[in-house]
Amino acid sequence: MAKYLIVGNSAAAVGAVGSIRQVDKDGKIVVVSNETHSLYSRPLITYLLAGQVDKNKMSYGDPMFYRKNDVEEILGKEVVAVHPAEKKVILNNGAALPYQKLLLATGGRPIVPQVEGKDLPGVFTFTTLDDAKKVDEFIKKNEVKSAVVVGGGLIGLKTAEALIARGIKVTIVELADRILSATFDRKASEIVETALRERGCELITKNTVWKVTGRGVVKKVVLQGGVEVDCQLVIFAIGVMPNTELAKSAGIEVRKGIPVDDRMQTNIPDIYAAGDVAEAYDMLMSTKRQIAIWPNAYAQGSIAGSNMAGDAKNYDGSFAMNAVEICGVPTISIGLTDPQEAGYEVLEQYGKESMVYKKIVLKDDVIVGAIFINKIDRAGVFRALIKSKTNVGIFKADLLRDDFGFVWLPETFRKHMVVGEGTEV
Amino acid sequence: MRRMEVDRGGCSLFGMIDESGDRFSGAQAINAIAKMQDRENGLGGGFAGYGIYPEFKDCHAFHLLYDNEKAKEYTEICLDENYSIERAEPIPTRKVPAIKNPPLLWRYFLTVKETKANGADIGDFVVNTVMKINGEVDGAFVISSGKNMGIFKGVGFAGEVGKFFRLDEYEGHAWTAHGRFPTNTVGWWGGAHPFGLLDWSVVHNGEISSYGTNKRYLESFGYRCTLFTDTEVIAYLFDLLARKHGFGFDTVGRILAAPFWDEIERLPEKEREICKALRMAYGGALVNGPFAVVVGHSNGIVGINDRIKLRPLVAARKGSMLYMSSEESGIREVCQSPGKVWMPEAGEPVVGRLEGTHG
Amino acid sequence: MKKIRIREKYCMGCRLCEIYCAVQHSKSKDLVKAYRGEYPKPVPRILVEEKDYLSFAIQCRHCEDAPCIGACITGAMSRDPKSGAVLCDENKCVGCWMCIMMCPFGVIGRGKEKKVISKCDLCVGEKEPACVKNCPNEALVLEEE
Amino acid sequence: MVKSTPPFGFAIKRDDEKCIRCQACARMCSNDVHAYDAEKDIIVSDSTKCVGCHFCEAICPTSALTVERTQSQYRENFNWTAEVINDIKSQAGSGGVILTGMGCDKPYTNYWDRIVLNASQVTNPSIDPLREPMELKTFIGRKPDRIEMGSPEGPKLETEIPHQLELEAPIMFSAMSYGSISYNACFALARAASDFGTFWNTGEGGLHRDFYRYGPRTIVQVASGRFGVTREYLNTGAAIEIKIGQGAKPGIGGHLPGEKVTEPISETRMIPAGTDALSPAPHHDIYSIEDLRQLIYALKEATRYRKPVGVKIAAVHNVAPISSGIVRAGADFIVIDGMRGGTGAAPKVTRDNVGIPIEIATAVVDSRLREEGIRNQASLVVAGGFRKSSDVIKAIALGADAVYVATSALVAMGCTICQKCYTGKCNWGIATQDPYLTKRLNPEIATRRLKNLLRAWSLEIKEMMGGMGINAIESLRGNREQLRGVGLSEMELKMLGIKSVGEAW
Repeated sequence: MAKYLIVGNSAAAVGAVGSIRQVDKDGKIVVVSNETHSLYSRPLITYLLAGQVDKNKMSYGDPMFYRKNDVEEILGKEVVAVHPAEKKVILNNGAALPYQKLLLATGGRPIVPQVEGKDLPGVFTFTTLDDAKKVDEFIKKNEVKSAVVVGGGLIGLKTAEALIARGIKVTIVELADRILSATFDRKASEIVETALRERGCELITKNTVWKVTGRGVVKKVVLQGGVEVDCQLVIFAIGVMPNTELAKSAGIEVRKGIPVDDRMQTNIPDIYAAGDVAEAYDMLMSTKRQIAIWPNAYAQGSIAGSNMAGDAKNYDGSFAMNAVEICGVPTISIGLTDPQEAGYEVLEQYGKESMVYKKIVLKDDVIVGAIFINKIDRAGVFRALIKSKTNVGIFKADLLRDDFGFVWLPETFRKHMVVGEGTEV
Repeated sequence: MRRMEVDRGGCSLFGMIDESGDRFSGAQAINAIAKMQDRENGLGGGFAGYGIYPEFKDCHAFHLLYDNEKAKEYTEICLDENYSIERAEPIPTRKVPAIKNPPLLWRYFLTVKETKANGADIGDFVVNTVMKINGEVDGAFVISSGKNMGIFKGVGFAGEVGKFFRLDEYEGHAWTAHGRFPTNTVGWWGGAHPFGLLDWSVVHNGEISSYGTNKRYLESFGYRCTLFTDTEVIAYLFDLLARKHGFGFDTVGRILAAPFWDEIERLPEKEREICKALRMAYGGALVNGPFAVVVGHSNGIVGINDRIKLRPLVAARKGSMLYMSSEESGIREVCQSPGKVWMPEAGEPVVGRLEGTHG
Repeated sequence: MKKIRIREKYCMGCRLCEIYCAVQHSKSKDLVKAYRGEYPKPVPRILVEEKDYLSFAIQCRHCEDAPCIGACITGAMSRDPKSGAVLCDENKCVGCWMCIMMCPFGVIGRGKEKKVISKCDLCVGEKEPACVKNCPNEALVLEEE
Repeated sequence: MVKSTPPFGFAIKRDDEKCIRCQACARMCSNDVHAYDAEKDIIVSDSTKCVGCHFCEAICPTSALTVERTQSQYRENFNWTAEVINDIKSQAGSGGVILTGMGCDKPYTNYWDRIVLNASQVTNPSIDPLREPMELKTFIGRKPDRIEMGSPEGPKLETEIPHQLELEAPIMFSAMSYGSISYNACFALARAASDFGTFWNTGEGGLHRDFYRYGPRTIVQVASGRFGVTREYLNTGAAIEIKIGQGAKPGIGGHLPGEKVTEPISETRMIPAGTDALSPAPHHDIYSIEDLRQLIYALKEATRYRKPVGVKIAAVHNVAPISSGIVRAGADFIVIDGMRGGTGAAPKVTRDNVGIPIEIATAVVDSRLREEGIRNQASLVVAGGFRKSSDVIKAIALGADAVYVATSALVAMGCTICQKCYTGKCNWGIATQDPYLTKRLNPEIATRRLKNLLRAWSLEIKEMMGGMGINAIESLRGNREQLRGVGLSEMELKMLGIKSVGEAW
């Protein structure tokens, strides 16, 4: 019998395994994945497609991670039911797996718009290793010259970047009036857009796909309004929806995702949820919601794992943020980057030549958001300031300095930050 | 007369006392010291005998060396002025071939004129006389100035010096003896051992590296070190510490051969406080460097070693007899089966005390 | 584990720690060669912050609960079981910069040709980290925690 | 006319092959000698600003820098030396007194270098300090001439021993005020003295609150400015030293410029921050020896006779009789500071021309006190330019109880004796209050180095003592027989009370 059963095999699972093993060296851990691949790094698929990472190097960290941690992986199997009362799950082959603690880390799946031609060969989503392999094969087989990426979010842009790296002419179609509109402000979007265009990428905003056409294979994409874009490949990257069906069928409370408490437990005892499927506390929004990024998934998995193993730990919440490099432009965005309401103060710095952009959003002298483009090196300090809700009033004027760092922070904050880490301040 | 004398190097020393006060012949001391002749080189030897002048026991017996009659004349004027001279006579000697060119040797039995002492300490008064003669009268040198005791010394091997002075004909209750091996001096009679002042006599083997310190320390108490010898310094230190400051020999030992600070730290509190105070106040009297001394005085004899025992000293006891010697051979020569033979610890005084006396 | 303790009251702002750190991680490991001969110039993994007369060097704290490890999408960032140091496998790092975003000390930077991250590795293998060894004022000391 | 300013004293050589443009020199130099020229990617050095402290040399990671004396020279002239010419030019420009720091640097005879020590050969054994105990313990304070005990062998100590300072070696740290040197420098001195078992001295700067815990190892000074003197201060120290004079500037007071009177210094000295701290040349309540006696006893009263009270004077011509007077006035120890003693700031003309060397002063004072039979009444501490253990051992053999070192201590902490203490820009973080500079002196390192120095000198003293066959420092004290003069006139030998080389005992 599995003491710990984890459904899903990505960041949250890894985080959970790590923290379970910190407390419980022997308790049996079983990971069930509907994919056939052993643990791998899902974000690496765009790098794989771009040819920047070898297919043999897709494993997450140490390939022996599970073996070293004595984890049993059940691959290619779907969990079809959870029976909380009997504390067991049923696999799609009918097998029942009893558990003591269950972690639902089922993640999400890409949304495919219900448009004509969505099932044509050459139309893909791009979130799994299998997706990457299929796209790769398709490109090779059909000598793809041009592609349309639908969606100007992070997945879309990283996929577009990978395709560009393969020498494919890419057109990005984005419904909003700019790319990365969810995390960036207009200026930041523009900088990235410029970089994409410099690499020959075409951007079509305020539009979306009406239909995909082609005889037996994709030939072109027709946008709303009739604009046609010739292509041999279409990737849909317009968003991801959480895989909550299993939870729902088991009687677990489900909203958009699965709400969890600060120990990552669902409303049913001994069943935990973490990662993209979970709705955990957002410090900035003061509400529970999904924040589908790797660091959160890992952190939540880790908290869930600790609690599952009996080491009570609280999740102190997170907030939206992301780090990504697109076409040579490193970017980091944290928190509320572009609030539209009144009551926010914005500090900005922009170098036309350097294309360095720094933006800090404050509310009542507390930083609530920040954007860094092209110069990102000490962005983490700002994330820490946001998280700690430090009042930056007295050193607000220094925040935009090139050499801004710890030394500008009040001594008490430095002390607080470095307690236990060997810094005498 | 050469006054700058250094007695460095190996020597032999010897001392014996009958604590019961019975007197015995100086021949024993002669034999004992002669036994250790290979520790000396013939450049000086000498003896101190205690209890040898019972008929003049209340007089200061001055033994003088004169280079010439003139020195004698001046000295006698000086003595006459301050003392009543009970008797003045040449010191009896016999011809010994090895002893050459002796100076004029005279002895005087003196009583201080009370008018001169004028209530001052008699000891200090006598010391002043000795200092004055030795310091100011050219060609005269007082080698002995105590009561009922005498120092006999000269250039030659100790045994021969003893014979020369006919010491086999004297009887005393205590004797000390010394054979010299000076390393850088021509022989001078006054420079031989024992060195004496009042009742004190010192025979010494060693070289004290603290000489400069000790000398200047003594000078600040009014002593004048005219001989530039370690022995003189030790004699004055005994005089200062035992006579003037009234310390017992154990305490004198703790000053001259002070225990190390870490030893002091380990002592019980009261004793520690005393030792610490002694070292603080008498640091200038710490005698540093290799030495073994035998000090004679009216109440007995004391032998003592330096604080890390760099020179030999053996002691033995039989009945009321106490012996101390550079080598055991000296003791065995005069006492074939001693009851107890031991090597005193560094700085541990060996005290022979005349019965019925303190000190 | 042994960690580098920063004592800002003794940091005089000479920045030699940066110099020695960069050289320690250069090809030649020789001061003059590294600075005068190597291109791109070696980059330090330690940073001296200065403000008026206050200064201190700061480098990876090798946090007990290191957020960079969990943030790493490739698993390149991990804790070395032997030394306890948080180390990045440059062969695995793809330069996503998640760790830079997560590091509260801001001590992870973009390294070699800006492709992978660069951070303090406590000079594993050396007796003492180069910054500690060469700090002229012992403002950086290696101490068992 | 062409502005006639003195030419600079140093030339900075930079080996461009080695310079890696790290700019450590440019960042560090408090005199702004080095600057990075980004346009040309070179570091340029303005030698005219260089004071020759060699800090840049020490910090340069590739040893690309050398500070040399300038090659620019006037026509050779034994009378009109470069120093003379430059001083005149400087004064013609400023119209003022030339200030300088540290001790006299003029080539008066250094008698330590003309005195040699003895060693044992054959007739007495030398002692191996690695095998045998070798004692340096020293007590500073009034000693009784004799000890009284109940009975001749009685166990009871009847003589009261006045309070003493107990030193593990006859070396103490001389007075340097908090103000003239930095907090960290004071801290290091205090801690090193405490750890080692000797004493440090507050100088006239008072005692910072943080250092009260080192009180048992502190000599607190009472100087003419009376800075920071309170009953608590007096009672916190282990001993009190009345400062009458200083070897570097006999007859001159002190002056700490207002910019150095920072908040903590103002608190410690009990004067308003930013105001000049002026120590008058004389104590205005001491115009005679009787007045001094009153102050000595006032201080003893204030400390209930529990602290030795000493008096420090500069070595001047009349030093011996003055010392005798001081001892008779009740001082428990007397400090003589010779003309090579250091200072944070003094008129150059005074520093280089007033006073006498400490060697002679030590000898004549010790002799005088012995002649008068009052040597036991007070300890003799001598100061002023002790450079090495052999200087110390020679001073002890001349008659000193202990020596004070300050310049050597500063050198141990980094000082290169550039003599610019008075500028307050000490690159080594010692003679400065600039927080940017003071943090360069890590007191832990400085403490360690000071202790090392004391240890090293102690070991050397033990080696030399062992060579002489002496295993306790008291047997060396005043033991002038162990000294011989080389190349000294008969009069000098007489003053020193030592024999010439070649003379046996």
